[in-house]
Amino acid sequence: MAKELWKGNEAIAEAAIKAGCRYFFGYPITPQNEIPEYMSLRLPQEGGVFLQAESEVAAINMVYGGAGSGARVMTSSSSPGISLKAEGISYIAGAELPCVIVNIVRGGPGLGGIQPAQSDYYQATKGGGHGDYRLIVIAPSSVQEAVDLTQEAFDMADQYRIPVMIMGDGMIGQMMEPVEFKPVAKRVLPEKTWATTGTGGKRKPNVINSLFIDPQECENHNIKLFKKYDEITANETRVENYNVEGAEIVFVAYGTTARIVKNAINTLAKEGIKAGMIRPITLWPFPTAAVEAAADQASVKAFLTVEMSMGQMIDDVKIAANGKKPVHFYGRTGGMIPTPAAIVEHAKKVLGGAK
Amino acid sequence: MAKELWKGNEAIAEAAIKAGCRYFFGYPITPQNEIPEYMSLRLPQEGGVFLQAESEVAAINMVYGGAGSGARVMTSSSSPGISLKAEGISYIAGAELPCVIVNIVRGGPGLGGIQPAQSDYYQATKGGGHGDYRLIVIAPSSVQEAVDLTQEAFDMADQYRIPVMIMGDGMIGQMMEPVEFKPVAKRVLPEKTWATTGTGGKRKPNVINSLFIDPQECENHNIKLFKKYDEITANETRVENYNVEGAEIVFVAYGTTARIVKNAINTLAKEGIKAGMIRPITLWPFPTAAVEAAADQASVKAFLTVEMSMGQMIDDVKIAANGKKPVHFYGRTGGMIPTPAAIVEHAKKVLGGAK
Amino acid sequence: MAVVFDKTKGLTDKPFHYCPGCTHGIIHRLVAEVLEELDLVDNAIGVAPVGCAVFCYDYFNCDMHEAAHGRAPAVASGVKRVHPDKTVFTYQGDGDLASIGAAEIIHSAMRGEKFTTIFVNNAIYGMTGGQMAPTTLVGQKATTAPLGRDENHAGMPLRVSEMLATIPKAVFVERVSVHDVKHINQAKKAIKKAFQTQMEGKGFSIVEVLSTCPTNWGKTPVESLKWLQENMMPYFPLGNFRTPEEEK
Amino acid sequence: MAVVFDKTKGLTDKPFHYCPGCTHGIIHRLVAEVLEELDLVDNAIGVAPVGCAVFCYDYFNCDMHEAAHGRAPAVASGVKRVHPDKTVFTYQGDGDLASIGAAEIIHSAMRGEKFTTIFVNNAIYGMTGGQMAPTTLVGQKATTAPLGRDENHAGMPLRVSEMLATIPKAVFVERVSVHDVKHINQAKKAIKKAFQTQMEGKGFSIVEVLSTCPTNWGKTPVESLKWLQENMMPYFPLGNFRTPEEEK
Amino acid sequence: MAGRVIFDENKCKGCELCTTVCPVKIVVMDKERINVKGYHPATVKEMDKCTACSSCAKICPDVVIKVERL
Amino acid sequence: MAGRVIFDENKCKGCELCTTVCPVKIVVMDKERINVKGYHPATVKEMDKCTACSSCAKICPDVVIKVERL
Amino acid sequence: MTHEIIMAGFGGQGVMAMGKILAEAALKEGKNVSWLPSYGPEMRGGTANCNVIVSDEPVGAPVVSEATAALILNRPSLDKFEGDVIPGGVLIINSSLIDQKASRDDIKVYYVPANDIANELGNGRIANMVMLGAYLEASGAAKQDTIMEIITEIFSGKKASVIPVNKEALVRGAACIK
Amino acid sequence: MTHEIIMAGFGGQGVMAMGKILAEAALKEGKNVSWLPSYGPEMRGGTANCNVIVSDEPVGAPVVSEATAALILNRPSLDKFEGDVIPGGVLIINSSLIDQKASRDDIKVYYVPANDIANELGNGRIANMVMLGAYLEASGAAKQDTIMEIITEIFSGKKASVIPVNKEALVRGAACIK
Ligand SMILES: Cc1ncc(C[n+]2csc(CCOP(=O)(O)OP(=O)(O)O)c2C)c(N)n1
Ligand SMILES: Cc1ncc(C[n+]2csc(CCOP(=O)(O)OP(=O)(O)O)c2C)c(N)n1
Ligand code: SF4
Ligand code: SF4
Ligand code: SF4
Ligand code: SF4
Ligand code: SF4
Ligand code: SF4
Ligand SMILES: [Mg+2]
Ligand SMILES: [Mg+2]
Repeated sequence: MAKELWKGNEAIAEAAIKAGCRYFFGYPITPQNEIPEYMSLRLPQEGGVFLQAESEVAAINMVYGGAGSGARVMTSSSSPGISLKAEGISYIAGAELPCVIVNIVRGGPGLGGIQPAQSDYYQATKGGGHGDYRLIVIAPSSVQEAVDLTQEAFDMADQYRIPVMIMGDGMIGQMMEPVEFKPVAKRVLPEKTWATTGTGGKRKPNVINSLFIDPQECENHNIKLFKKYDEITANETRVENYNVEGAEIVFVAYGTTARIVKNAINTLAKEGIKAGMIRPITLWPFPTAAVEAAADQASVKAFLTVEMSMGQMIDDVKIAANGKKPVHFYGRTGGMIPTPAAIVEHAKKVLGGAK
Repeated sequence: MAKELWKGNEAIAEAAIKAGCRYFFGYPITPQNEIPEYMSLRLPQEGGVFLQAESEVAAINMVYGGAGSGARVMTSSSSPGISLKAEGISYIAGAELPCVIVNIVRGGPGLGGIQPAQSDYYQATKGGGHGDYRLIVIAPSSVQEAVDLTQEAFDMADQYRIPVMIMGDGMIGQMMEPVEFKPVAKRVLPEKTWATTGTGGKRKPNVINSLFIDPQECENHNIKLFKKYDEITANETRVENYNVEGAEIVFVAYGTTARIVKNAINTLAKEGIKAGMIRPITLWPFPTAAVEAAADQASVKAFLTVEMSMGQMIDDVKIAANGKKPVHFYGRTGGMIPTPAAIVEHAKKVLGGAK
Repeated sequence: MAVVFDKTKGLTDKPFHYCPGCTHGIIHRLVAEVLEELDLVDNAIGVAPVGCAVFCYDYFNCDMHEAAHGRAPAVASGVKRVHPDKTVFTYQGDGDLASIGAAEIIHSAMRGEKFTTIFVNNAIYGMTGGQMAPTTLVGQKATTAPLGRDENHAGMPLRVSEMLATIPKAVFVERVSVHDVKHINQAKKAIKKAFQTQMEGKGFSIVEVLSTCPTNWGKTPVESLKWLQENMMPYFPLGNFRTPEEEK
Repeated sequence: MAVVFDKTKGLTDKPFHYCPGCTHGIIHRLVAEVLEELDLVDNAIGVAPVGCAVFCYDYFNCDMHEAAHGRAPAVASGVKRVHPDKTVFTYQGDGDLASIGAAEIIHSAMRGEKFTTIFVNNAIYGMTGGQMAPTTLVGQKATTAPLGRDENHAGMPLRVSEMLATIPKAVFVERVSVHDVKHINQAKKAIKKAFQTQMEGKGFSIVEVLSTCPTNWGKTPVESLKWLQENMMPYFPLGNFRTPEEEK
Repeated sequence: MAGRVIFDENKCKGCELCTTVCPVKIVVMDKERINVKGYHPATVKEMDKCTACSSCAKICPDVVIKVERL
Repeated sequence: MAGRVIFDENKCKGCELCTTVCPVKIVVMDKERINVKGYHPATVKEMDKCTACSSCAKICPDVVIKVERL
Repeated sequence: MTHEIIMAGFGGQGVMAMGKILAEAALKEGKNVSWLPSYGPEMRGGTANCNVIVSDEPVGAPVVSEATAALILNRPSLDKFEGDVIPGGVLIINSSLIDQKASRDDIKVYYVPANDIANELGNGRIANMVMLGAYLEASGAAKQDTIMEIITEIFSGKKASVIPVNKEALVRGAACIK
Repeated sequence: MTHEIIMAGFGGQGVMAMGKILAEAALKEGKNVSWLPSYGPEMRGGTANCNVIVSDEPVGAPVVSEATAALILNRPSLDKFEGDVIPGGVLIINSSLIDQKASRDDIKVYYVPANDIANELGNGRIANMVMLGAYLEASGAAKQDTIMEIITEIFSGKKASVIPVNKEALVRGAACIK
């Protein structure tokens, strides 16, 4: 199939449909409106259901109902809307329901702005909601990658009974790029014997639930969840290493920012400075090992984390670097987008200082 | 004044009233119901208003309205309710409104349980809501401290125009301890010239707002917020060091857990093992310097973070320890409470392994 | 010898956790009996609230979801859209449905979601210990209205059935009570009608059941039935507000 | 020479950002004129929604809050409880008020909060680009209802005024339109009455104003006025639903 | 129309609701005994008067009572 | 009752609403000119016919029009 | 000296009040104290329990996992808490409602027919005070007189008539310890 | 070779469509491309702009901060974007609506009376195609023929009648570059 130009949001929606998603529950918010709009047209054509919820709170709870009923379900929103879903996401994680949640991040806090940002990293990876739980958080840096990973996200969700978040900034959602829809590698997926489909008189009732009133049971449930999280960390951590070998400075950046950093790396190369990048593709599980390896690499003098935020992922970089190499930060926020030139300049400053 | 036995929740409510809080907006949830209940009786007696909101979402937005109008305002909830407030808290942080939010944490995720927990550390300190923002997060470990810090919280909130969260576990809320209400040190507080009180025809309209549609303005606003956060970090970080000097092992624990750890430290002392504890009183700003100092201390072989969670504060401990000393973890979660004996045992294991 | 009354197969064997004399138990039984009588137990998917009835997922003998507080209608919408051929119901208290979940119930009604809601109005937050509900009567004491609900401060109780009856796709709306055997029989009829309405695909159906909370009302179970009749019924008049027949 | 019409001091000098012919501007002016005529500008605290009117905090010449989407009534409740002597109002769209904020408006009404709500019903989500609102008419196209709203899928439009009129403390409820000068005059009268009701401390007051969205309706401004009259008015009949007089 | 009622006694919570609806007033609380839950259970003293009307069973919130027609 | 209307022309968005309500039909769009916003502004051609009825001003969503009675 | 006490019974048996009274009295005697209730849905008609700590030192953890004493008012609580008493600790069993015997022999066990005594005294609701009286005698955690001061404060005014019977309950309870 | 283009004008001037057509054409020619719109409330009646990148290399950042070319259809956009063009870059100004001149002399500036030409061609809405024609001529970012293939695809079926006038617009625009 020839590549076609697709807008990020619509490509994500189509990818979901290709992955067998047949139910979408959402509420409009810029800059992700093309997802529900596309779904409202396409899902009925595929025998699925698009339902506009009365709010993000309702939407995520519809997802709970739909996912608990055994279907492949998706919702999407942007930052303030994701905040409203926090309780529901915690419930979904607690009840171990598979689903895909898209966050096309915009500037914050509060109403903030509607331009691209990455300031929801904390919210996505450390739990916007209460309690001990994790989502798989995937941060594509191109529309093609968004398409590939959205398709895989549904499989991951089903394999581990976990909500998967696709996190992109406004650029990923709004830009058009060439895309090819490719089938994803088949996984062996467990049957959804736990789903509520009516007992049919053939089995005991299934209950979708996150309540464990006995604290020992509640703890056991948490421990079970974390065993699963360990397994996911072992199996599903994704990272792109770009020119890390021999690099003096290693950038850590994800999503669209990583593309801007690549431009900066090329400029630095022209000036004779060897720079590389670790691009986390999964923000959770975070590619700790990749950062550790780079920290142990003799050529590396420093890390420079670049984010469209005031500095959030840098925490995970620091934990992984574990004091072996200094970790610096450059960021723009509130919808401002870093330029390659500014990144180059900051890298030089770091290297000057790192000597 | 002689000490009187007070239940934690009621003591927090009375402390708020003593601090001049006259408006409370909340919604019932275990284990913090005594706060709204107490307020519903006491506030009208003080000429204030208790209003039961239709939901946590409404409650936090009432707080937004009340705080923006210049009043001292409080709300309280427990874990799932705090998740629902995430959007509103982000708005309040963005609009720089002073208020006090109490979270009496219970086990999670989802509906979880109602027994004491500390698994909302991430949510409180890394932003449950979207965007770049911070709350001051205070974690008292006794009812007396809850009373003292609640009173001060209102001053902090007003001084910096920031929401302050009092985070306690179910034990802090439910237990009774002797309490003395003492006046807090007076701070010079700025006048609330920004509040909406009606212009009276005497000034330009005031607008309470977190929207900055121009990304450069939105970024500037974020930078302004973070300058403030730096100032708070410099001025308001609180920590208790207990027996850290000469300690072989340094525990890091907060809230009720810290009291359990103290028991363990005493037991260890009897067995000839020198153990100390860093007890963060402010979870944000986190007492990084205290951990750094301990990491630099020759006697210290390891840190052992003890939490009623699967391990959340440990991230901040690791960042502060910066690889200088290993950071270990012991936790119970879901409403289970660690015993001193288990902590002692774990500490010995760590020291065995740390040699 | 004939058994004229026995526990329905719509219920599991697990004993209820409710306080002595709490009429939640009666309402559970009626719902379960209706499911059995309509042969829907194997086909049903219920949604439990957060409230005293939170554990009803252990009592109804069918597939169940435990929803977040107030969100049962959203959860049920998700379930029903995935399984349009199944029987879906929510069981919700007045704090759950009329307070935190007001938007969800209204919008499920607006969309004409084809599920049935059993709305247990006991004029109080039972589970959390007797706080004021939107349905708490004027003058009635609650732990967050220690001097009784003051209409100038907290307004007047919300009449949910009357409100929902303004919504076109809320095709079956009836308020019933369970304070005596006659009313229990009527309540069961309404619940049956509601489920039938759902199965005929006509739209959203709801039965509001006036119920007691002896514990938080501070009354004996027997006194509570009387209090319900004398105080709740005048403000929350029983009756049918919408029925699909009138649509024709 | 006498000035018979000039910009009210209730508005600032900032030009509106609305699309050409969008009647949000008319409604703004009416509210501002009423504030001026009742001498309330210096005394008023308004609450802006999230929706096309988000920037109305820059237009109304009084203290303002920008509320989270749908939560203006909660914010206004907070403001009014702190300043019971001030004039408080919310200005909200139909997505804001009738969809995400349904619980907040109902409960403010239930509590009888003494503020005034200006509810701009344009049957669409304007700001986000024309998605379906709870008030979108059956058959009307929207970006999330590309074939038109299907009542079997998405139900029928919510009649907010009729619904709120079932709530005792919603003491003033009226639906008006601004599609011609006569109706604009009537709309202003209703808005004035609503603010007077508030100032007399009688309870919650709301004016639902039918409004256009030429951009997302895909019509010229002039066509839009006609479409409003011919399509919206039959389903959303104008009139007063509650007025404090009837209380006596 | 003689009937018989059977109490699943350990499920009884002693709420007394059943005692208020029996048309022949034969359902009473057994103040002598305490069941495993700690309550005085309901019982029937003169079973032969029972009409099998099921009223007691219908109002019992805990599904304690089974009714048979003899 | 002669009147005069004054347009704050650069605020006009060319929506044409004012042209539909003038009882004497003197409000028209000026297709010749474009204002700073990029719109053809509304204008009045035969001002002497104006009755100062304010209809145009009342329907104008952008508060462009001021009306005077002469 | 540190007393770490578990008190447990059915909701409505006055377990919580008993714990609070002890804590209040110990506070009055200048001790460090804490009182921690169990909470949750089981409170309504189910079981209820609380932890009280009375100590010369500042109180560490308010949770009692190694109890110096347990006051057990109903059967389910015996099963639940017997194991939490430290060797040499005190276990007081309300023998009016619990026919079972303690299974341990490394602790001091007392059987107090608290409900029977309370009924004898004409007030079924003061079984808790009988238990408390026994505990005070067995442990010395607070003085009976201080307890009576607290009770007198609580029942000041109209309810003062019940003060004497509380005193009697304490005395009768104490008499069960020998 | 990498073309980084800013296109800007009023909403309704077809700025977004122009960008997409260029991107589609370049993709067809085997280039790497990206198209990034501005978005937000200002789209409705306000200004609209997009960034297009056409490159032989994989596209890095989709944002254009250092433009090789800017196509400016209205006055406010000139003020906003003139400074973003790199020295030696191309600035094409719609002189029908913009009477102002460019202020820089280190770039190649072309004045194209796009609306006038479009009106001459009898279709006021194809001013964007006139601008695009000019740009293609000035930059070679894509071939006119490929652009016409895309336009033909877009206007297949009922609207096919407008294809020829689009072609003319491209040609007339190209003619403005000399
Ligand atoms: C988000 C959230 N808020 C609050 C609570 C606490 N809560 C549990 S049940 C309940 C109210 C129950 O009242 P109602 O719905 O009337 O049911 P009832 O117990 O009276 O049957 C509340 C507020 C919660 N669990 N989650
Ligand atoms: C929590 C949240 N959800 C969604 C949005 C996106 N949003 C902004 S305005 C709006 C709807 C506006 O429609 P309406 O209230 O009808 O106002 P109108 O623009 O039509 O005047 C939405 C969904 C948001 N800003 N915040
Ligand atoms: S608290 Fe009230 S509603 Fe809940 S089980 Fe007890 S009596 Fe029933
Ligand atoms: S989008 Fe619609 S409602 Fe919003 S300003 Fe434009 S015309 Fe008005
Ligand atoms: S079945 Fe009827 S007659 Fe028999 S005991 Fe029950 S209520 Fe009485
Ligand atoms: S109604 Fe049921 S639970 Fe209540 S006393 Fe009678 S048998 Fe027992
Ligand atoms: S004031 Fe009346 S008559 Fe004069 S121009 Fe306006 S509408 Fe026409
Ligand atoms: S109504 Fe106002 S904005 Fe519209 S054309 Fe007339 S003057 Fe211009
Ligand atoms: Mg209730
Ligand atoms: Mg609208």
